[in-house]
Amino acid sequence: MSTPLSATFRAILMRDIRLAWSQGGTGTMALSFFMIAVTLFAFGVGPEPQVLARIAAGVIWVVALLACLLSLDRLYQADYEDGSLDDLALSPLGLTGVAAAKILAHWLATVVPLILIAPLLGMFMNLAPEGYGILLLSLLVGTPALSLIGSIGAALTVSVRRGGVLMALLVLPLYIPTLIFGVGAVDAAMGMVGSSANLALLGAVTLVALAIGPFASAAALRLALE
Amino acid sequence: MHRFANPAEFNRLADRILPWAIAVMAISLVAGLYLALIGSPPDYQQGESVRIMYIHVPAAWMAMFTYMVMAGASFVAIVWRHPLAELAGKAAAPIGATFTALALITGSLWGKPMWGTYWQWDGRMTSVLVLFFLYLGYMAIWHGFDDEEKAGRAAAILALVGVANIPIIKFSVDWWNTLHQPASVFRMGGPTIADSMLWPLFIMATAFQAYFVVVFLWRMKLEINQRKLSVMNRAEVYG
Amino acid sequence: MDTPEPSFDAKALSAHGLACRRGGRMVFEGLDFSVEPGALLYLRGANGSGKSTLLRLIAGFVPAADGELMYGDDAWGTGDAALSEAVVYVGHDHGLKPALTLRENCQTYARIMTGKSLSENVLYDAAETFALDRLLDQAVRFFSSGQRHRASLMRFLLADRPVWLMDEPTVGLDADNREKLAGLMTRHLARGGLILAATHDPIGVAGATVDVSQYAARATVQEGWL
Amino acid sequence: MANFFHMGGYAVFVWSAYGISTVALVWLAVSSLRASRTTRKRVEALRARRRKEG
Repeated sequence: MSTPLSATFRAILMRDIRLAWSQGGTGTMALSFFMIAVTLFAFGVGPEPQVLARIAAGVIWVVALLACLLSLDRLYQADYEDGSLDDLALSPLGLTGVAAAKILAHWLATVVPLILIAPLLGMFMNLAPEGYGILLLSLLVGTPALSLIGSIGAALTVSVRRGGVLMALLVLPLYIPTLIFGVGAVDAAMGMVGSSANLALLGAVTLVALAIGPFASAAALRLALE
Repeated sequence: MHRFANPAEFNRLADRILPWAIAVMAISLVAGLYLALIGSPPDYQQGESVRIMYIHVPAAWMAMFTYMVMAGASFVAIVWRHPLAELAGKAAAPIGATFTALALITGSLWGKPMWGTYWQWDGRMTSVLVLFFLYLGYMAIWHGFDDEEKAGRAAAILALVGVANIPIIKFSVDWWNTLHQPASVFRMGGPTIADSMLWPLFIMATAFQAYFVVVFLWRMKLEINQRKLSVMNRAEVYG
Repeated sequence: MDTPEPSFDAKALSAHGLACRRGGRMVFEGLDFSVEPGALLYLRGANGSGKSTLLRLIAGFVPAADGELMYGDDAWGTGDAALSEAVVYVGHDHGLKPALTLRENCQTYARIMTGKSLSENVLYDAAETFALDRLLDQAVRFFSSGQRHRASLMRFLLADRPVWLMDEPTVGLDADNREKLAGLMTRHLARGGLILAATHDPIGVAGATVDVSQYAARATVQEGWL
Repeated sequence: MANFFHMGGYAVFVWSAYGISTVALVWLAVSSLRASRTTRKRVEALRARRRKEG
């Protein structure tokens, strides 16, 4: 009976990816927020290239993190409201597998586009040339943790009225290690110091998030089903 | 473990412990304050301002200790579905948050004469700040649900996720701190703490610990009574 | 209408001293019932007596506070996977994604639940049963609430599972569709399936009845808390 | 006594640290104690009423 499990996982994955980019999906919303918010920093800080270059990696990482947080708010709430969460709970995959599929779908559909567009925003922020490669790499290694940990916050607040603000309060402190090691990797690379230590730590944080994320999300979703 | 499942049983136990805890708190507080303010010598480098350490350090210890108590209670609440364990988390959180806030305030008051600024992104202080946010998140989730039992289990999950992340956050903040912060010559509490300073620190820590037990038990009674009230009201509604 | 489907080798679903806490109160306790394969059980009782809660308990969404549910000889799975082989649950919400068409919604549901896509004629027959065949390629967001409710009833035909859990299935159905639903249920029972339906409306299918409000909890709360 | 309060020039910092801590901890303790008492009274009142009606 193992084939249906992977088929079920794929089905949930494809469904969520399509929904993320369908009308009213979070894909476009996160992307546009990412671009607008980064340009806001330029307006706030001023166009002076040296200053922008100095804060480029930090700003891009923080705004990518916030864009990820924003798009996670509806990760389970949409299914909770229209009742499909009940069907998902009855799928052969079980809630932990469902959570894993939805987290992967969120990362692929919403976060990867942010990573792909990050170099463009690096240009806006006058990021140093040697920073682009490491920026992409650090985002690639670090952002899965944002989806995994954010999923727990989304699952915990799925049945909470106006749960978005509460979710941000729960999740943002847990994003700090990913942010520190992510930006640290870029700064290290640009400072001509090896960034492998930061990347390794970033990967470690993501692995821990991988271990906790689906499991804790499923436990929280079981609460919402009651 | 289920012996305490019954609130009346818990109240009896609490009433037996409270007088002792209050006594220990009073004695150690008086002794601690005397030693902290009068009995111990000023620091050769910081002068009298070192006396703030006798509040700052115990408060920081209690901030971390209380979160561990909450995490322990949350574990019991989830594994054994123990209603009192859930309430223990809710009762402890405000105390922990207060200790964390005091650690931050006294830390910045202590830092000002030494570093010239009220806030220095020092590794330890930054970790305490993040711990404060974790407390805010924990206390906030309790008010997110209409059904207290759901709120209790959600808060328990959050506390466990939080405690799993604390060492990672602590490590990343220290790592971040060493990158951006030249090793500050002045370390919180000086390179080595003289014996004469250890005693007030230890006694004040005992006083804070006793204080925690006393206020925790009071808050547990409060939370149990509140749960009883909402249960009775609901019984009225559903008959 | 179509080739006689294979019969389920379903087992009897029986409850002994079942009790359930929800929303901080004991909804019912000491509940006993037994549904043989090929039998239908109506769940009657005043609103709030726990009809829906009992259905959600059987579906594994709500944990039982006491007592046990047996499926044949072994305990009814309260974990994620066990229920996913046996139960189709259709509650108040329709579980459809407005952005997707009816066809996409049905195919997604089938792939999630069974790991396989639906053949065209099975999908068409299911849609035709509730006069939705013309709307297969319409996005569900244009559907009326009646059409959405009928679309949600199609799920019984999309996942071939022995135990049907129905919560107020006939709400908003006209006479013709009620008859169709009754026919559906009769055919399912003939195949040895089980149905538990929480409804006041005599759908015209013979079945035993249990009045859940007779099992209302005396002390709605544990002793210690009063 | 004067130099005790003077705290070697750090009076503002030392006494505000001790002062704020005292106020916060006392307020938390008093509010917790008072609340546990008022809720206990309300529980007993409600219980008495239920027994009368019960």
